[in-house]
Amino acid sequence: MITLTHYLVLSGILFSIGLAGVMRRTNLLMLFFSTEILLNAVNVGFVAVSKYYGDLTGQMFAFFIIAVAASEAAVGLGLLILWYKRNGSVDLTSLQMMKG
Amino acid sequence: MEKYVYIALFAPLLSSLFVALFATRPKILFMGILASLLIGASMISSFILLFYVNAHGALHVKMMDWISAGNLEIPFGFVVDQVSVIMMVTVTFVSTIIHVYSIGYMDHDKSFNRFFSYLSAFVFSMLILVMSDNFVGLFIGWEGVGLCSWLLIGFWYHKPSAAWAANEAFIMNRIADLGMLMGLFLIYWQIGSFQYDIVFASIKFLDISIVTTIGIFLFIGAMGKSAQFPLHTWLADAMEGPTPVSALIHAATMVTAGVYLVIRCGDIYSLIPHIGFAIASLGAFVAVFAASMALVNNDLKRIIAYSTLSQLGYMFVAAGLGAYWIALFHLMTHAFFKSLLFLGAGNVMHAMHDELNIKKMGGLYGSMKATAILMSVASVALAGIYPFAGFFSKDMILEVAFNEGAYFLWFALFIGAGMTAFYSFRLVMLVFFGEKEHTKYGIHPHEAQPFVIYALMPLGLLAVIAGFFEHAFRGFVTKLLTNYDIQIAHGTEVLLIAATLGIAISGISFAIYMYSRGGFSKTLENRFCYKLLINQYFIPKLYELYIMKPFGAISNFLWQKIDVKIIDFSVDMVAKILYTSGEKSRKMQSGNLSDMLRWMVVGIVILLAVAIFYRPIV
Amino acid sequence: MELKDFQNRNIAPGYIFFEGEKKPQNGWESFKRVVKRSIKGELFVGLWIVFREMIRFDIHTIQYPAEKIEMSPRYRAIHKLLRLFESGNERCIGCGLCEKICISNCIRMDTHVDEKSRKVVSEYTINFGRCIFCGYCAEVCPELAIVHGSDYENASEQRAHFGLKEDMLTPLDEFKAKNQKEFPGFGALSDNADDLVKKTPLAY
Amino acid sequence: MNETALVIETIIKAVIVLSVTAGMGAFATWIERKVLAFMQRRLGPMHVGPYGVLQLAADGIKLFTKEDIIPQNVVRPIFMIAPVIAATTAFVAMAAIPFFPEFTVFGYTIHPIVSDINVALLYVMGVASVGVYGPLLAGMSSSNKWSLLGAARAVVQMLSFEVVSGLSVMAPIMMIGSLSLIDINDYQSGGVISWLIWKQPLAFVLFAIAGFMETNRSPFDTIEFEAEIVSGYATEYSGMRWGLFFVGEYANMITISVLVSIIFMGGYNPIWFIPGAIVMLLKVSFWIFLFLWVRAAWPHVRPDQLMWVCWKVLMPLAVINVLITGIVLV
Amino acid sequence: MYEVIAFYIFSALTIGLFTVVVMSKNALYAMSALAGGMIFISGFFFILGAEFLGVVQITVYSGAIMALYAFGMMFFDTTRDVKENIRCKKIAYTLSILSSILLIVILCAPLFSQNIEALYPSIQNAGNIQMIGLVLFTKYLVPFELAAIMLLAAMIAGIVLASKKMEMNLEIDEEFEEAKDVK
Repeated sequence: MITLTHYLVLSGILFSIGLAGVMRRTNLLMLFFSTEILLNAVNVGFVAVSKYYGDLTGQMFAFFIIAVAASEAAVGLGLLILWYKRNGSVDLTSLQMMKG
Repeated sequence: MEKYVYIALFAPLLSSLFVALFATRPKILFMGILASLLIGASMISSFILLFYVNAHGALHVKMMDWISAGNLEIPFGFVVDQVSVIMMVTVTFVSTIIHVYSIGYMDHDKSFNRFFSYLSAFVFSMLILVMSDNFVGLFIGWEGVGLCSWLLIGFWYHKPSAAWAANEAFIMNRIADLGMLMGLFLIYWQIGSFQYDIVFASIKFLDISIVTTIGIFLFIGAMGKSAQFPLHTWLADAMEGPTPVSALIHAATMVTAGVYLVIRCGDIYSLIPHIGFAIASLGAFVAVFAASMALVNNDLKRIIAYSTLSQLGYMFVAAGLGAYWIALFHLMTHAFFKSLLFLGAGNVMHAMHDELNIKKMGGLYGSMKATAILMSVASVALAGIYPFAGFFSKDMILEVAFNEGAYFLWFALFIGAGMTAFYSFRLVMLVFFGEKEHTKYGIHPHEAQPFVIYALMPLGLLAVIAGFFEHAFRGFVTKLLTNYDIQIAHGTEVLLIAATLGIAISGISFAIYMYSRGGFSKTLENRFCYKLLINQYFIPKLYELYIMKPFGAISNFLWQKIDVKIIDFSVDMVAKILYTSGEKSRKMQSGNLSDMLRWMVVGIVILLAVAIFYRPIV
Repeated sequence: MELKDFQNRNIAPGYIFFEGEKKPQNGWESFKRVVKRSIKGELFVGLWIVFREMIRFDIHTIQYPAEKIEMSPRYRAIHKLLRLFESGNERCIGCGLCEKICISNCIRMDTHVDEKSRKVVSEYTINFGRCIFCGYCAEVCPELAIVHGSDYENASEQRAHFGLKEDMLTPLDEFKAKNQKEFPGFGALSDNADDLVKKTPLAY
Repeated sequence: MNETALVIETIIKAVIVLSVTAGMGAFATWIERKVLAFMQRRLGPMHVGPYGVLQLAADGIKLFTKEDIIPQNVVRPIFMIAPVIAATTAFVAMAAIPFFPEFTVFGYTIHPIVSDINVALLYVMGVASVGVYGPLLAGMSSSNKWSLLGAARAVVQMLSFEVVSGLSVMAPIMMIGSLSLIDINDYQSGGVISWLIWKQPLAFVLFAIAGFMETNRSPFDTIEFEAEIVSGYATEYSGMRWGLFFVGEYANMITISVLVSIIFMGGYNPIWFIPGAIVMLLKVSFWIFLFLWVRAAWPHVRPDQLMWVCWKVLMPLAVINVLITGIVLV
Repeated sequence: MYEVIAFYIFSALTIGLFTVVVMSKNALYAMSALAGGMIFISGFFFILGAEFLGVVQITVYSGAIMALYAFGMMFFDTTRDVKENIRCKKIAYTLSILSSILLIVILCAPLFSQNIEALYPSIQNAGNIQMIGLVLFTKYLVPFELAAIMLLAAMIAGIVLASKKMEMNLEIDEEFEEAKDVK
């Protein structure tokens, strides 16, 4: 029988994969991909909790996370396009203005 | 009637703030006139209040709630009762005259406007002090006058001596204020309120030792403000300020705040007569002690300052022995003739081009008759010759001392009265009569402007006639203060008065006699007692030697060893550690998002580890 | 001639100009245009037309390998070399005009003088990879020797097919069977050519 | 055991649906060629089999036996999988569509729907939106500019028209109150009068247009328009992989036809004496015919015109329709 | 049983696909793997009875967001290999593995007490959509509206950002860059 723990562990593993991607990738588009993985991992956890506690709040949260992800994609891509037009690259190494 | 209270209180503030706007500008005569007019308005209001209080009794005004925190509730309230209205009248009256006088005196000063701003601010603070219906307001006024005093003593701040004197006065007052604050805290701790009426109503139910402690602490505050014995040195040094300041602050008003405090807290001190007696003893000591220093001093203003000290001693004797109305009466009369004396001295100084040494004066009567007459009148009043004002008040204090059976105190005051008469006339003789020493220094004295003289006239008049208001005053004031009756047999009383008058007159005659003949011989100056007196009993030296120097040494040690080597070092160490760690960890801020994300994940890992391994101790 | 007339000099006098509808200037106008067109049902007219054609079932398809279209006589397909009706000899006299006029330069001929001292074509090829079937060769030929045929199915495995003299020349057996027809197409004699010929006496 | 039975039943249904629609899709290619030919006064395929019916078999044989060319610079796995995605999404969408009324065989009631989920309509549209990945991945993996352009157009087109289709279908959903296609069908069981097409004509038109759009059929076949971008995303494809795209397109057509029939045209409810299954078949046939008909009749639209119409005409209309429906309902 | 099978299959697939997303050098692989992963995640939602969310996941994530990213990839010319100079991979992997282990330890620990009560208990005899509708338009109405406004704002922002001076190349002047470097 699949229990909540199964789903949460899956969610944790997916989250770690996302973290690895976030740390490893230097292309900003790939970073966005990794971020989506993170969000999805969390969504799985939320929905599982929602199901196993018979409470819709988790689903609601997942719902809003999807909305946030959509906004993030729209704005983020717009910014990336601006940056690409300006710099001809979407690599992180071109984004080091905040160097301390 | 409330509006007169507000006019009396806020006209000086308005004057101060308005004039302060032009403080850095060159002299504007209008500012002086305006300030005088506003203070005059305040004085008129005070007089109206005086008549109102006389007719209807005390007036309580609550302007607004000021502090309301927890149990602490302090309103911005004012009380105009018999005591405070007397103080108000005295303060505003003297202030008005001094404002007018200052227009003439500060004529050539480049900081003319600033002076009036300070002076008005002082009046405002003083009024707050006397009008407040609670100890906190009193303390604010207390500190306000301290601040204004500091500003005014150091008015010519470019002079190092003035700056030094200002700081000295300020610091001494702070020491005393600590005592005052302790007293206030004790009151609040024990009673839970700062309102006078509540405090005085419930003070009776306190343990007598607590009341004693409160009394001592409050008196320490009064000692500082009124320059009583151990803390007296600042007053003489405060003469560095402009003469109107000396007249107003250091003779007529601020220094009497201590006396006012003791009078105000009469309900407290009447519970602890032994403390009152100690106060009286200290007052008597100071009366003689200061008078003795005045005997030999050659500085015009310092003589008067010591005289002030001495007279404050008298007031404390009266207040300490419970004769509050007498103390207040002496306070008032003293304000008149002492400010007159100071202002006359100011005229002399002007005439002598700021020369203060009385040995270098003499024979000024010829060139400044009006001043000479006024100062002579004031001196006579100070010496306590009938029918001048000083006679009535001072003589009564002597009688009080006698009445209380404190013959020793009486004797000391008696001696003091003789000394007072002597040094007053020594001053008058040396300045106005005798050889014209000043011609040696090429000074051509001239009389002050007429309006200055006219401004002094009321003071002179009051110095003469104020004593005749004794009964009216007594009737007025004792509605609030405990009455004090002198129960000495009439014969004894006459005898005492005769003795006092006698010693005063003999002091005067001795002075006139000696100085009309050219003074004492120089050999006297090598005597030990002369040296002791001219050096003010070496007290400043002692202070310097036993307090300032060790304190300086300790401070130096703390600065050099502890502050620099330990505190500064540790602070610097923190900075250095932060700086080097910042320098090292600057690499973390590579601007690379990848690195930042890695650090973020490191944080996540740490937090997760904490979540696993940390067990809160329940 | 005014300037306007000059500018429209290629336009006949009765020409009707069609301005078209005004272009929409902003979004709202284009929106209105879309709505208007939709309501007008222009689109449904198109639908109706194709549907009408479908139900009318008027099929115009020729099922080609089975059915073939009759080529018009003037159809210009693979060339033919004709023979003289009288003798059966080749009509070509080897003048070389066709070779000269060919604009795609695809005709090659070789001639020699035979024992009868007559010029005879020994080789004649047309490169059909290059020929554009313009018909100049047929037009220029003075003897009507080279003409266009109607043979359009010229798919082959070899490039050289159809282009040799042997392929184009009417075979003798065909000729004998009287299958050679006079070419009615481009450059051919008109039907009433005989009438147009001015008779001149040949006796001299 | 019940669960297992359900799984087995579902698998059988899925296989049937897959094979039937695939067959129908193939048949539809023949129909299309015939219909287009007739409309253009042609005969269409005639030679293979009677009236060329076996042409589709011939095509199938050709496609299966043709060489599967994979160009050198393509991203191989993606290139290979893209047609599969295109076809799969087309078929997967059918999982939630009821084709016929339920019927009884050997006392066993059969629902001719693979899986009756209560979000059927949303599901279908979601899967249809995933359908963009076929062209998208094909185009992006092909390393060909025409393909890339085709992919870009596919993305733009699909994303835009999903909005229109979603908004237009919103109004009927609001009226019915359910996303299940069976409920939608049952809502219109009262004869022709109860068809939603009469209540929601605007939504019907918009949804039909969006349907044309999502199937990439003419006049909205911008993503594989020969005159502009050769063959769009499918330029580099040959053989059965290309055939899969083709099958997917026809399966999509069928899906959309069924959807429109169910949502707006009364579904499989019987009319008069005609049983529901026949009615449904007729409707679907009509819709597929309409697809062909329109292709024969109407000209092609430029991509920018397409976007313009989508965002500035259709979407506002859809929103207004939803608003009006909401106001009327409330 | 089928739930178990489905769960494990989907888990394996999502983990595998997401790993491909993270590891692959080829952007196209990453993109398609991510899209696939999203769809399988929606599979989890279907298993968990959240059909609406599953469909939303497919429609929004796979249909819209990933398509947007694909568009971005076309724009950035990264349909092929991504050129990345990846530094210190080991740190990244160590950290992520560590965090995953910690997460799993936390999640497997018996932290979930039984006395958690549902705030919005599922209503009997109501489908997932009805329930979501009820909750969404009562308790979560304000967040819902806010999300709508956020989406609108994001849409406008995206359009404005991406379409601004589309015809212009925004690359910074070389001279300006040099001047900045000198500074």
